[in-house]
Amino acid sequence: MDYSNFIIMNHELSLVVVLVALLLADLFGKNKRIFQFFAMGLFLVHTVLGFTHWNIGEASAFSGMYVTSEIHVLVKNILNIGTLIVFIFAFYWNENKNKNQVGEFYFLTLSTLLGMYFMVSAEHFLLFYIGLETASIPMATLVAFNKNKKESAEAAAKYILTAAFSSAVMLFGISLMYGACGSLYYGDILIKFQSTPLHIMALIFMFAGIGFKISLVPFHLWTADTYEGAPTSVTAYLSVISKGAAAFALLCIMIKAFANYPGTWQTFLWWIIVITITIGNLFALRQKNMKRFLAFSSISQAGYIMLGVIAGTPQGMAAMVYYVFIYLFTNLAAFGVISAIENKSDKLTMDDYNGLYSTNPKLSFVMMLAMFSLGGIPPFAGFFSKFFIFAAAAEQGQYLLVFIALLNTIISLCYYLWVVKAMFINKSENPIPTFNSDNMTKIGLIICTVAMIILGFISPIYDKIIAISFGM
Amino acid sequence: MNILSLFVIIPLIMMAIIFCIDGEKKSMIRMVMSIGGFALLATSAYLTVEYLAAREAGDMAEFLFTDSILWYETFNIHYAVGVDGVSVAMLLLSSIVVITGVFVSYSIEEQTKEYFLWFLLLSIGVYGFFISLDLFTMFLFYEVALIPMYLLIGLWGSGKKEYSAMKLTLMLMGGSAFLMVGIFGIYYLSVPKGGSLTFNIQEIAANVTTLTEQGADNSWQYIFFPLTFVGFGVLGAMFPFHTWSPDGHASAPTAVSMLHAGVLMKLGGYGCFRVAMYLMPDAANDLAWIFIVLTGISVVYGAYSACVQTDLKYINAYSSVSHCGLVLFALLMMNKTAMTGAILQMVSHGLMTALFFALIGMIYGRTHTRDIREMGGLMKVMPVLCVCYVIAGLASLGLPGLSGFVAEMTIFVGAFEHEDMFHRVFVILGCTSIVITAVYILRVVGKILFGPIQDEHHAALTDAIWYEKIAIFTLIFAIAAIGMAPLWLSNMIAGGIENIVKLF
Amino acid sequence: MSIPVEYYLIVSTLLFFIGVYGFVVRKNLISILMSIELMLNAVSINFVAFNRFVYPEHLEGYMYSLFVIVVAAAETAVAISIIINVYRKMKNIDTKSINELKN
Amino acid sequence: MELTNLAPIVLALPLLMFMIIGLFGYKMTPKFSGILGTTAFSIVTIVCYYIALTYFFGSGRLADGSMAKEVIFNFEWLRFSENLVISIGFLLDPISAMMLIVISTVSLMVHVYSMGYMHGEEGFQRYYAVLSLFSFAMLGLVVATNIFQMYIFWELVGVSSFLLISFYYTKPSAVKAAKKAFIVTRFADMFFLMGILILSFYTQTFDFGPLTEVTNNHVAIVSETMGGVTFCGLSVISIAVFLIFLGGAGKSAMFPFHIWLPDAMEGPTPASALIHAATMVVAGVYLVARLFPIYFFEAHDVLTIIAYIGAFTSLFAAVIACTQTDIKRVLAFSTISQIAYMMVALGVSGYEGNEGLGFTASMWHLFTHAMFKATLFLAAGCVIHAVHSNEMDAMGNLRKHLKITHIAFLIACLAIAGIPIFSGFFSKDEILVAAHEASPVIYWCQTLVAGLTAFYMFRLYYRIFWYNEPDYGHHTPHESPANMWIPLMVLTVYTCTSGFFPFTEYISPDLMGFESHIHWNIAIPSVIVALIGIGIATFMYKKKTEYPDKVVACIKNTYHYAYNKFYIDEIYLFITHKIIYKCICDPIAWFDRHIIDGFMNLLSWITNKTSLEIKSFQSGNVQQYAWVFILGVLSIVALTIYL
Amino acid sequence: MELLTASNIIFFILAAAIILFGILTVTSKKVLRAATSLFFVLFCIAGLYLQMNYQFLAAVQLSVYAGGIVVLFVFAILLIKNLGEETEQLCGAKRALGIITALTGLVISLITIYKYGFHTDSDRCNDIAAIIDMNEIGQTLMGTEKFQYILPFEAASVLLLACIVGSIVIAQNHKEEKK
Repeated sequence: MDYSNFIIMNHELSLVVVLVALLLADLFGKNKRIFQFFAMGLFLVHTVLGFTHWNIGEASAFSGMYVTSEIHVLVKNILNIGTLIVFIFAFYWNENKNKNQVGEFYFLTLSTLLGMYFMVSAEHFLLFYIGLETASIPMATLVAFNKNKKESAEAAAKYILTAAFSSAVMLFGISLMYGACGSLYYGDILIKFQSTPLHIMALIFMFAGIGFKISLVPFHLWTADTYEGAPTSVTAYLSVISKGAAAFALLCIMIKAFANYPGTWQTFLWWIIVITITIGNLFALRQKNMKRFLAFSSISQAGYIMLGVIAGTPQGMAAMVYYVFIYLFTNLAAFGVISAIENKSDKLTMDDYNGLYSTNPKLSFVMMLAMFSLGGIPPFAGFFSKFFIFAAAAEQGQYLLVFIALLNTIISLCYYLWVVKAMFINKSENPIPTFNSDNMTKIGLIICTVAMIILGFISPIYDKIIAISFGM
Repeated sequence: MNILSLFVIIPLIMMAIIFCIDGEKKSMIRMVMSIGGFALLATSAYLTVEYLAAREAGDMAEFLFTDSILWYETFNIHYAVGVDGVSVAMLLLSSIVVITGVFVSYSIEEQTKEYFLWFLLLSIGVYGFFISLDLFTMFLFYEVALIPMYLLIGLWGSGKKEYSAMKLTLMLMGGSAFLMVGIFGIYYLSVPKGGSLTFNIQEIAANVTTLTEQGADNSWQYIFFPLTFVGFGVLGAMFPFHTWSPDGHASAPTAVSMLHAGVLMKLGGYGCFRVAMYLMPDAANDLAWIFIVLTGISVVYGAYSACVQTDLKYINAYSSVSHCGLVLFALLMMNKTAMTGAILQMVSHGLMTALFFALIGMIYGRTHTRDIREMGGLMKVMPVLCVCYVIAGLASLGLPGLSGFVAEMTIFVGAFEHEDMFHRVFVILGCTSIVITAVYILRVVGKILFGPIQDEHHAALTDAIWYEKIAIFTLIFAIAAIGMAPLWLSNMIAGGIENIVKLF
Repeated sequence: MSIPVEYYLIVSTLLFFIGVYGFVVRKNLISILMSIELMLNAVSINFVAFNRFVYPEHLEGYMYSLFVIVVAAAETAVAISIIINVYRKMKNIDTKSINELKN
Repeated sequence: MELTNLAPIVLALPLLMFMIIGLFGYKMTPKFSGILGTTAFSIVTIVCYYIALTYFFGSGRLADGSMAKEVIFNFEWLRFSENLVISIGFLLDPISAMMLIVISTVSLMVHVYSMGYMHGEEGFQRYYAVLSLFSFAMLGLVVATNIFQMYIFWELVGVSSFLLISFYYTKPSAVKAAKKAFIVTRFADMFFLMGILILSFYTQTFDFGPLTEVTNNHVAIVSETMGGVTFCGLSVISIAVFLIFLGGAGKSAMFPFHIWLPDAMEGPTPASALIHAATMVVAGVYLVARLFPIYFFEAHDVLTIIAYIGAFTSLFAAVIACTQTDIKRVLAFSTISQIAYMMVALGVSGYEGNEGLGFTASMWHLFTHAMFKATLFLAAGCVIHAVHSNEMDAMGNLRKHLKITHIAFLIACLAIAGIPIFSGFFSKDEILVAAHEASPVIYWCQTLVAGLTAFYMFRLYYRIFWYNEPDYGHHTPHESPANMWIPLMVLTVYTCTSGFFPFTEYISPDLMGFESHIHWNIAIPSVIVALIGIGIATFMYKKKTEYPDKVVACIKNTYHYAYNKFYIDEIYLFITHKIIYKCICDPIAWFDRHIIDGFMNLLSWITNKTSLEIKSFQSGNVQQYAWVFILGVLSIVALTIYL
Repeated sequence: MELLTASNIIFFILAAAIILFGILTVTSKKVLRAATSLFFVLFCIAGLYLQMNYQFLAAVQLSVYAGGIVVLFVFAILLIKNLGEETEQLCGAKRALGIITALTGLVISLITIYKYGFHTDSDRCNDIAAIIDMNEIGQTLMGTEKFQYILPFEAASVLLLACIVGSIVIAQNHKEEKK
């Protein structure tokens, strides 16, 4: 028994320290504002520290149950950055509408983040399962945080029930996998896995559970309802951080455990990607509620993310991580604007956004950038990420898939442009009045905007990611 | 610094300046735009002169003024620029259209600042596309040029602008979906044994040649050539992917129509030529007939459709379909003369369609109608505009001494040089379009410019004002200059074409 | 001759799909939650049976089912608190009452 | 002076004038612009005369007695490929030299005349600008060194014709006529272009030099490259040159492209005189003459067709001319008929020596016709100027009021009728001789046309200058000012004298020239026929009689058809409006909006509809979610494993 | 082939009970009755574990599930007014769909499992399985070697803590609102 194994879990340990500190601070601190600054400062320190963990390099602990490498560190750092931005956007909401549960908000969010760390770093299905559950069960309570609204409770109920259901399904898959392979270490499965029906069935059941987290069709149905009902900050967190972590974990599993038989899973993943993108887009077309709209948009984005998985190459992994990285800023910018508006005026539907440009030009501008970036319009960062992920898929000869995905971007562009149209072109009798966002929101929006504009041009980021990626 | 980068940097600087100016100071914004526009024009003129001088001095490199900065190492993406005769011609065209577009846009009063910002973004896309030698940056600029159209039409347009803007954007994006797959195909499959992946057009072309020499399988070309060609063809208004064009042009504000029909549609032709045909010559050779049929239909079909339209902009849009069809048609003939003609036609059509849209915009601004049935006898009321309209019309129907003739004749003669009977029969069919063109041009001229004044309200209208005059006279000057002394331009373009023709 | 492992698997699979059936048809949230418990138990049986009869060298399935039990407990706790929350808001826990968010 | 230095002036000066007057005309007074244009053009005229005369009487005659073909200058204008180059150049040979004289003379006279005729018209400067443009284009056309240069200027004359016809652009009929003229000729030009394309594809040259180079009774370059090539069973050479002829037919208003010319009379009369009588309309004849060796040696069948088309057109137009009441239309049909005469002459011509008589006659008639038809038009212009109407009914007994005009008109009428000593007699005689040798049918046809010509011209003459005087009201017609009648007189002088010039010695297809003399066996019958025609006209129209009505009553149907120009216009209208517009354009436009565009809209509709239809998929029921979930899993399993 | 040994008979009885009570859990009209059935299911499963010599697991199953979770359910049912007495009327179509889905899944899964054919060496298994003791369980749970699970164990603690906090927040929620 060598407990020094814990030492290499830098991220996890430092996050645990943050968690404990927050628990204590929440216990003794009275002033919520100071507490928030403390929490964010602490988390900022954690985030910054995260960047110093590069030097660990490739290492595995607990006899191969936990693994870390530069790409894992990077992914965790990306998750940290995302979470930090979510906190920034949540500041105002916490201060005014969530006064009584500020400490819990931070604690629960960070514990789900810890779960995601485990998910990402797991090399064993048990740890993966625990991580997944840590990332989803407390999330259900976060979804229910909005105490004034029925929708919040409903969303939470739907979320927890489907989450439990999906985890049961996944477990069933894992159990069969255990039965078929005799071990649940990824490395062992890689050796034992064969293309027998049982193996494949186990794989699919297990895949469904992760697909639920990434909200792939047909495991996506909870997404829109939960996103709509949850507090906007939580929605943002769900749509970016949780999804990104799960996607990366899935890719790791596929590469590490099932790389010997890629044909078995690429076939069904191909179809899942196609229907995910298409269904996501078709539903997004009809949405009027901005959060719900972004929910469906994020479903179709999940389909694009999966292109990196289906490629399964280092290129695919790099493209996927990069995609998530860009997607984080983009989607958070959109949610930032939405929550800024929701906080000030409680308006959430697209029609309310009519004429927004005339009253709140800056917010509209950010929103427009976010929409363009989501739609993959250059020169914004979304274009680059989309291009690279398509390139990764095309490299594996998935031209048809790329083509279908690209045709779908037409539909997606259509609804992204509708938002732009609402803000810029449509006229409104009573537009949302001009208001000043709080400073934290401003900071968050500025970060996101700058990121959206310049990230694509900074090529070292991608080159660095590809250098540390691995694949089949 | 490379002179070519100026074409992107100047508009960027202009954007930055305008971004900082208060939106209410419209005259200042306009001044910045004019100065910047002239700077661009001067740069392209200087570039042309330098280019010709370099060629004169015997510089036989395929592209001149090349520069390459590594950008994404992983994909071997470079910011690679360079021009040959064709790109120089297109840059010159763009500069002329941009500066005239600026002057035409002087009358924009609503959200001037935003308008010009989008306008500049559009021109960055256009310029960037023409200077790029790297497929990635090319595609990037291509898409940069597409999206501002949505807002420019949606916000400053007229008529059913929202529908048109959406249709235009989505259809062009559809085109770029085809295109992107094509680019990936080219990128991954053009590598010979032992070669490395590259986005650089020149290198890809060399790779493809090597592949052919190695006797490698070239079946990939037969999949990705059509994709790429259709992708660019959508923007080039190729039948049956042209329907965004009438609605889009009709709804767009004047300067945007100008820039779009004048330059942006040329991206399609240029791309077909530079990407699809240059990089996949085998497939181009074998599959050209399919597209010859389609573009041949475009040519005649557009012309016939234009004959019965009643909206001025629709007429011009369909005429653009016909003329741009001719561009692609000539490109597919794949000999030097025809391709030179195609590029000449791009330049010529760019100029005259810009002129047309400018004039239509000005007339519309005065009469508030574009329905030709509601106008008549405007020649008496606004002689300058109307004379210019006649000149534009004459250029469009290919009057010698104006650019249209040079282009069309080069196309017809060149295309007819094709040794295959099938192609020549299509050329003969294409020739018929010159009559139909005359029919619809004269129909408009006769209806709205000549004859008695239809609406007495129109009698009190004023003629062109100074900035409008600058715009239209510049364009007419360019049209006439090319029409009267075409040799230098034709030679310059032919020099660029030669490198490609030898691949077929 | 002891029972073949397949027999255990039949039991667990049956139980699992009984749970699925229950999830899909039951009308109130608590019953649904109970169905989930059935599914999780089915999974546990799987793990244990595999461990016991196929791979007895290590206690992997054994441990896994132990953790499943733990997580199930936590999950149930949270789920029940959420259901109670729903009940407080909607005054009943019928599945029809959580049908506001749709389309 | 060296011709190389002078020749550019011929093209440059009119172009310059066009630009100056066109661009800055609105700042000039009308008078100044008129004088400027006229002065400039007089210089051009002098240069043209100088060039032509030096050519004919000096440098042009080579040592072996043939006429030279000189290329004065030739610069590359546009290069298509290694071989195919458009040059702008100046070719001096007998026919182009002759055309220089015709064009410069008539054009100068029209310049001068217009100063009076167009006085006070709005757009006076515009008129002069376009006149300069036309002169430039026409001169460029005749001196073309290659077929593409010819095509370029061909188009330019077309457009200046358009601009002049639509000079009174507020008049709908003028606009309509201009459109018609332009589109019809454009339609024909398309064939011309196709012809050029075919010809150049095989011969790889545009240059007239090789294209008209005759060796061993063959145009070598053509027969070598195109000989034996067929398309759909027809010789490609024939197709090509026939297409080129169609281009010429369009400009020269041959049947069935003649319809635009009568309508073109909506333009100002001096413009009609210049463009639609003397110069532009003979471009087609000139074109055929230019390529005569190819027609003769390589596509003789086409030449025969040309002859028959010419014969038919001349008869057809002459018949119509007898019935028209608008004096300019009568003249227009007469022009058609006379140009057709020239075509006939070319069609029946041989090549070497005396056999080339038809060619010579054609050119000769071109010359004389230009002069007397210009005279007729200018005189008609004076008449119209005096009575402010084109209709015969508004005229009568004008010989009292317009004495000079009367004389000029009479002389021109005699000339066109082919009465000896006037120029028309000589040229027409030669044509009939040539026709006689070629084919009796054509000969008799042409003789008949000669009679008809005499008849309708004198009908016109009598209706204007004799007949009964209508009520002129308080507005008594009076003679035109000097700047109108002086040009008239000058042209009359040409009309009288140009018959005595020994054309045959200078102009012949083989450039050698030959002696000619009047063939009285042909001349006398034709003169008699002409005299009969004049006699009938005198009988019927000298005074108001009931004979015309009686004749009309006799041949009511025929008259009716002829009066309505045999409904050719209506047929065209039917084809364009009912067939092209209604059956092609409208369906295409409909197809575009509803099928192509509809398809795109359908796509979006389907997308929208699907999205609406699958809405219920997201029912909000958590159990359904689970159901879909497990079903999804199971179907993936089933599909992956068992399919 | 002696299937009908005593332990096998016990297995069959337990299996039958599990299935029977499982069905009752999802079909009984009263929730409280369903909870009771659930309890029996869990109980029987614990019996299965016992039969496999996994006494500790059986104990945990009984204490956590039967002792904890089922009690939680009962509390919840009682907390919610009238729920205990409420009877469910199931929609026929929905039930049919449920049955069809469940049966399809069952068939697919069972076929797949049966096709695989697990190779079991029962003697060896019995030998190894017989010697499990608490010490080994503790080692497995707290060790860092392969097939030892300290990390999930620690991670689970975070999960439990978070769940506790979360449940409390949600449960508290309403009260504070009322104030």
